[in-house]
Amino acid sequence: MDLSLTESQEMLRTTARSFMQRETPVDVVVGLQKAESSLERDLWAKAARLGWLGIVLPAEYGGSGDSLSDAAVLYEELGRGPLPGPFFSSGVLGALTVLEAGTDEQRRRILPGVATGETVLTVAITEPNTSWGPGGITLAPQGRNGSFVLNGTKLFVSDATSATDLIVAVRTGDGPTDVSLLHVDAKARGVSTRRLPGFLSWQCEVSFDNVQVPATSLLGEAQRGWAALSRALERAIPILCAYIVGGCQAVYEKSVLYTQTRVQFGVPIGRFQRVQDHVVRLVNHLDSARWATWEALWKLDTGRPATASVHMAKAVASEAYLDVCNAAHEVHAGMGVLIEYGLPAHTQMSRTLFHYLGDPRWHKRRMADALEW
Amino acid sequence: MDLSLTESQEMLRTTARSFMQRETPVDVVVGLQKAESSLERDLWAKAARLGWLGIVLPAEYGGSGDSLSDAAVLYEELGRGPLPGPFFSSGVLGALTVLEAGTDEQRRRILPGVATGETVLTVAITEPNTSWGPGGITLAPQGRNGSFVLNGTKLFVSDATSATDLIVAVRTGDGPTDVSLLHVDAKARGVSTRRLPGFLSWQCEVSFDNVQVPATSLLGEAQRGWAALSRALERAIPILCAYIVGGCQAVYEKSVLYTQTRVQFGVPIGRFQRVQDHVVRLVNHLDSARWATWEALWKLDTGRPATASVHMAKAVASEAYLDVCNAAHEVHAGMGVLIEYGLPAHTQMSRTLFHYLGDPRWHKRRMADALEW
Amino acid sequence: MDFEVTYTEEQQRFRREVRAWLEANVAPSMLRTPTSAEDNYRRYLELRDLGRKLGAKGWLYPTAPAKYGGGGLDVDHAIILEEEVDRFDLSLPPYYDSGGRLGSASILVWGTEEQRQAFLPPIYRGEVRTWQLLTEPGAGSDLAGVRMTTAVRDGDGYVIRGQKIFVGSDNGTDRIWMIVNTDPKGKRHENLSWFMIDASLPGITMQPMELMGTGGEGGTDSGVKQTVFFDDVRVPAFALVGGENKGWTVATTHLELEHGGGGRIGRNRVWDRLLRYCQETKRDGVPLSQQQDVRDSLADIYIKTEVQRLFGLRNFYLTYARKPKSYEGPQLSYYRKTTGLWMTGAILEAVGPAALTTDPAWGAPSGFLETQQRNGIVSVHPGGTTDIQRVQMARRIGIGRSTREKAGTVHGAE
Amino acid sequence: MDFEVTYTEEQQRFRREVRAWLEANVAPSMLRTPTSAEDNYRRYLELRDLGRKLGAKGWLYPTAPAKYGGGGLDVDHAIILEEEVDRFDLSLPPYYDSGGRLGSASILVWGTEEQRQAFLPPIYRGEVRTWQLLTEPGAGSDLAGVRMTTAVRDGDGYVIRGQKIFVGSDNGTDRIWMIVNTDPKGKRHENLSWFMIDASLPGITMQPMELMGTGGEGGTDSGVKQTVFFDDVRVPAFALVGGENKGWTVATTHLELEHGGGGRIGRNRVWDRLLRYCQETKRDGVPLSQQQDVRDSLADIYIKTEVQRLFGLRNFYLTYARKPKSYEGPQLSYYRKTTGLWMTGAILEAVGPAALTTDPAWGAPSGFLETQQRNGIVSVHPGGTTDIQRVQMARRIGIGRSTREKAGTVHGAE
Repeated sequence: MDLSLTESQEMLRTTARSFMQRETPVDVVVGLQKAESSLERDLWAKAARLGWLGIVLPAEYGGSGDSLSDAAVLYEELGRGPLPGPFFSSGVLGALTVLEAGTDEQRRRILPGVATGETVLTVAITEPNTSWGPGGITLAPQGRNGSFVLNGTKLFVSDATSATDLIVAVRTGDGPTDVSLLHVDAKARGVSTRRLPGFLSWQCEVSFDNVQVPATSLLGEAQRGWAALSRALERAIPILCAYIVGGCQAVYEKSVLYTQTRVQFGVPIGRFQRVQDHVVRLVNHLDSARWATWEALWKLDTGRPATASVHMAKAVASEAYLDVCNAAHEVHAGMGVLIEYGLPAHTQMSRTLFHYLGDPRWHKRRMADALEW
Repeated sequence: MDLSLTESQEMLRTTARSFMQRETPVDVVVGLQKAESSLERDLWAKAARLGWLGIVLPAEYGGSGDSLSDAAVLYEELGRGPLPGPFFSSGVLGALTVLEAGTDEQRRRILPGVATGETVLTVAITEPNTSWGPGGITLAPQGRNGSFVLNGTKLFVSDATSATDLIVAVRTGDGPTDVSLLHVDAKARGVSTRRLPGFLSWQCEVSFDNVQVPATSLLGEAQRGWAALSRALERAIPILCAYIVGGCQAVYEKSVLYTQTRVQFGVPIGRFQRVQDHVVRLVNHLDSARWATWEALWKLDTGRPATASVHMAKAVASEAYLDVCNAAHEVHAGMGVLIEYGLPAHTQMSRTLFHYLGDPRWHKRRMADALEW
Repeated sequence: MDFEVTYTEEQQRFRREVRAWLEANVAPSMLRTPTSAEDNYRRYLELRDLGRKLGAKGWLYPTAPAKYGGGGLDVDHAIILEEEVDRFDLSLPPYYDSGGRLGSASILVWGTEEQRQAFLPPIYRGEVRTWQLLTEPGAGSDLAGVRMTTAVRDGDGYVIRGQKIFVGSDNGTDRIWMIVNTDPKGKRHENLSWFMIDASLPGITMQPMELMGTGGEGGTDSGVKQTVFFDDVRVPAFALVGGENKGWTVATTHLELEHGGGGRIGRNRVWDRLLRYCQETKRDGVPLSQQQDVRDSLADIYIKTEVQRLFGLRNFYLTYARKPKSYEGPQLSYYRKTTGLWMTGAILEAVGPAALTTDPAWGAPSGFLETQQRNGIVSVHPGGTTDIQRVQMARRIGIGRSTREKAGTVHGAE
Repeated sequence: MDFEVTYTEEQQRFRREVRAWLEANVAPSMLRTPTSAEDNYRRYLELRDLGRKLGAKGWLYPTAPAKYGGGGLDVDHAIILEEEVDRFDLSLPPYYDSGGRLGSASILVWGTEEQRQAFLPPIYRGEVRTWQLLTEPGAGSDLAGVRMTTAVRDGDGYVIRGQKIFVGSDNGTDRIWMIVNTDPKGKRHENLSWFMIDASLPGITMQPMELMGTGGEGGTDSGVKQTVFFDDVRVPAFALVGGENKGWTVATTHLELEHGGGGRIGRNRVWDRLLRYCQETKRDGVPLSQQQDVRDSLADIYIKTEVQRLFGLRNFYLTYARKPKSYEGPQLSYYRKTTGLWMTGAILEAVGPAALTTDPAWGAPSGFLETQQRNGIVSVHPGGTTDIQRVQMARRIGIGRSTREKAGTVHGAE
């Protein structure tokens, strides 16, 4: 048994943390919030040079062949920002989806560009019904001259406004999981993307208006898309959870510091049991998310059955981040709602990720199924 | 608008409270806990003389013809004990069920005895499936020579071990609400009752082994039993809620007194915000239950549609009492679990009444139905 | 008990009169979501105009004494007015007027007769809008710790300097109702004073703060509060209300009202719109309101809003029947704040990410759910955090301190 | 990271040895629910006998130093032992031995060599059972406030008088591990001392307290704790551990362990039985576990027990890898206690009133759910209330006090 990071993971953490401190202090993160695209060119290029964009990819596809746990160490640091940008959408979920679904030719064609950052992927799954199950996928392409024609909408697609390539889950049969994955050029005629406005982070609408997609854009085989996507999700979700854990950790540190330095009634507010209790609630969530996430990662990296653990991790992490931010707002009162202070960026991200890739109820029910109760 | 009690209600409250203080101090309530029957003869006789057993009955059936709100004032005081005994089972739910379901002849035959205390009713509804809906009633009598023959079990029947007469809900048809009510002598051959052991208060098993019930024992008409029972429940439940409110109030007062007098770390423990917060949680539950209950009573007494309010009151009160006791245990720590201190009697009652006549989930769903969402 | 006001025929006539007047004077466009900063300002001016018309009829502050320009109406008529205004999704006043509501109540209790005559009529008639200025960078929950903003006696007036934050909303104010320190070396609770001053005095400048939301009163979700700077602002001595260094006493009235002591009748607007949204929005062909998970969430949300309504009704009754109160004011405030925060999660779970977007196609109408998601968090703090409400509750319950604390006086001279 | 112990072939052999031994030595009847007080006592004697047999093999306190009679086993072997014992629904020791567990750990850190040699072997070998005596009528959460029970130096020993409550379980004890006041006029935290004494000394009497439940450690749900009276009990000076008036220092070790600092591996027994019960119990023909509402409750319960397991595992790792700890001990304790209390409601809602009865026909097997309903409440208090756990967490996080508090030492001489 060993619950500490490896030496190389500690190094990665140190590198990532100092990069973040240098390149993305709070004012940078806050400044990015209003941009239509979450991708900041300069940051993206630097991240590519550090090998972060191909961290989950094997060396043969231009990646660094690191374990999921290694990637999680990085994403925990990114989550501290919370650093926006399609890091996860492209470098993790997109990359793993192509890896799981694509033919070897497709992998070799698409993935090296993902690692270099030239290609920016996002995976478009949900539709206006907002369901994360295969039943929620109703966008059905019509066949025409051996190619597909897409008409319809994908909703709450992460980072679509910065993507160069979309992986679109489409319905190609009547069976419950008759889903295929299409690789669509984001600049193809008829594709439009826009960031949805409001209290959420780069969740986008993607519209398809008579979009012609060549037959060769079918990733792997038809009808096998859902199985491939499920495998990719199972590996990607714990990395998203690590991002959330990083967010919780940053909010925790902010909150502890505030209780130690903010003076009211003549003493630091941390002296008040009520304020302490907000922090206690916060740290309990943080640690719940952390250890559920790391156990899932460990199971995946060691080839153990991990499905139930992954579902549990996402349920726990989603609930944790939401309430961690609530607790932090109670600690900070008015100060916490100042945009420039940086807490609202986490709050907004926590709401976004509550639902993204499945909300707690969804994952709890899938967990129960996986445990075969 | 007037949210205060009437003068006569204030008088009833004073009478009831001083009766309780004199006749049923904590050691008496605690002493009664282990008895197989919840009925204490001497108390019962005194309550009958005070007119408490017929408080919801019209004068023509030997009652005092008081409003439901009046009865609620009384039951709030009884709940402070919490005073055990079939007061509610017989004097409220039993009485109202006979009133709603019975023919006038049956009412005249049964109800005066209820008011004098000679007859002790209980209504047997739930079965091993523990459902409070009509679908849960599966005990089906066989007809033989114009009478009914009962074989089976009713479960979690309140105060059955002290009842002289049982009102038994039985299935007499295949329609969802094809339920009839039988008036069964608790001493009839083949009827046996026993108090279920454990962390609950006088919830009993009632077994029927070839019990012969004459046809005249059918209350009112066949198949109309569920409708009558529903009307009785709608009027009885808020009085049970008032009993719960009284329990919450007593636990609140105990807790406030304890925080004021218990000294730890050199100060009364009420100085600690964490302890205060248990009390705050407690009083919020108490007041939620109180006002939800009283609004439902007001609607019933003034002839307004009250179904949704009644369901809400029971849901709120059930949750309140449970968590009020939890909060009180946190305030009292070790002292609170001493049987002789009296808090455990409330805790046990709160668990019992959580489910009795429908748990919060059940009532919330019926409330939503009643509101026609 | 009686949970409803029983209206006389005369009162029902009054209701019809009010309704007809509102129908004639409230343009639906007043309730629009502004499309730009200019439009926001235009809308504000329309609402101020409506306020003046209401004020002229005594309906802006209906229960305020008629002799100072208020409506002088009894509580039953006031309820009718509130109910009718509520039908239009408006409150009284129909714009952010925190200093008007709370300042006027305080002046009624603690002001001199001259001050009442001078300060109250413009407020009650809707001629002026007033913001309250309490919080400072170093004094939030600890209002008694106000120290940064001071007023120093100078001849026939005072000179104010310092800084207040989290003030007002947008589009400026006419008057300022503020608490300052008048004795920096004085004892806690014996060194504060209240002033009612003109917002246009030289030396006052404002700078907007960008916030996650405002959590403000009815309708003003501008997302903006102000930082207000005072650079040697001269004010007349007459502006001092309640006496020098007597500010904490005045604050007890102010805070009791702000903490929910006054009670409230009327429905929860978010609830009504949420239910309608869930009934009208179908997913996979089924209305949200017919899906069991959503239904269960709705039931929980409904119950909390009902309990909040009942607490508000109780406080309203206790206030106007002049019954003694103890913890009920801060209890309502605590319940409202914690329920609002809890509802953010419950709604997000029930409705999904559509609750987060203001998008006309995919969000809820006028983005009202998105507003709730923000304001449910932000509202936890203004007017005393949930922690402070619990401090108050505990003191009034009689635990935590050797003596039980009383609720502040909310009834003034009439 | 690695969340599992990787066992060597030698260790797997050890596991087989342990399992075979337990199968030969643990009679199923030891796990019976006693049918009477006599039967309860007989069962206790059987468990004590099992304890002695385990002790003789060094398996009762497996990681305790061999030179004092412990097992001297490394942590991997200890885990194997715990896991195997757990398979039999037993713990180590298989009876209530709080003073043995916590007293021996404290003596290992703070006792003299002579005291270790004298006190530890009988504990580790299972020859004696020891109860801890901490709480007094006036000192519960405030352990440093112990004042009623005093020890006064008298010649070559001490004379103890006073009273302790909430002690032990049923069937008596051999030894007593207790904290007393040795300087009634001394400063707080500088006036306490610990004693390890014989329970049979003249002047010690016990009287059972009737409780709602005991919330005790594995298996002893007797519903009884004792009040223990000390009437001028003479004890030798040798019984004083850690030095006169140094008791608070010793307590930091004791409390760190009691507050969860040691960690724990192993599954949650209530969970396993609850799931099995829900799978095997049908209502209206459908297993409870197949009903969506119950399934949702089960998922919530499962997740909390999993998080608790992970916290326990983490603390276990930190302890045995000798990594620094801060708030993790009291966090585990707080989480376990609040989860247990929360579970009472979740189970009651999921299972209904069947959770409340011990009835063989209508309740859960052996009334284990009824026991949880009681003990989930009662367990919130012993070993520090949830409030006290939060005090500890806050101090160790470094808020609330000017200096961050450290976790107590839990490693002794080896």
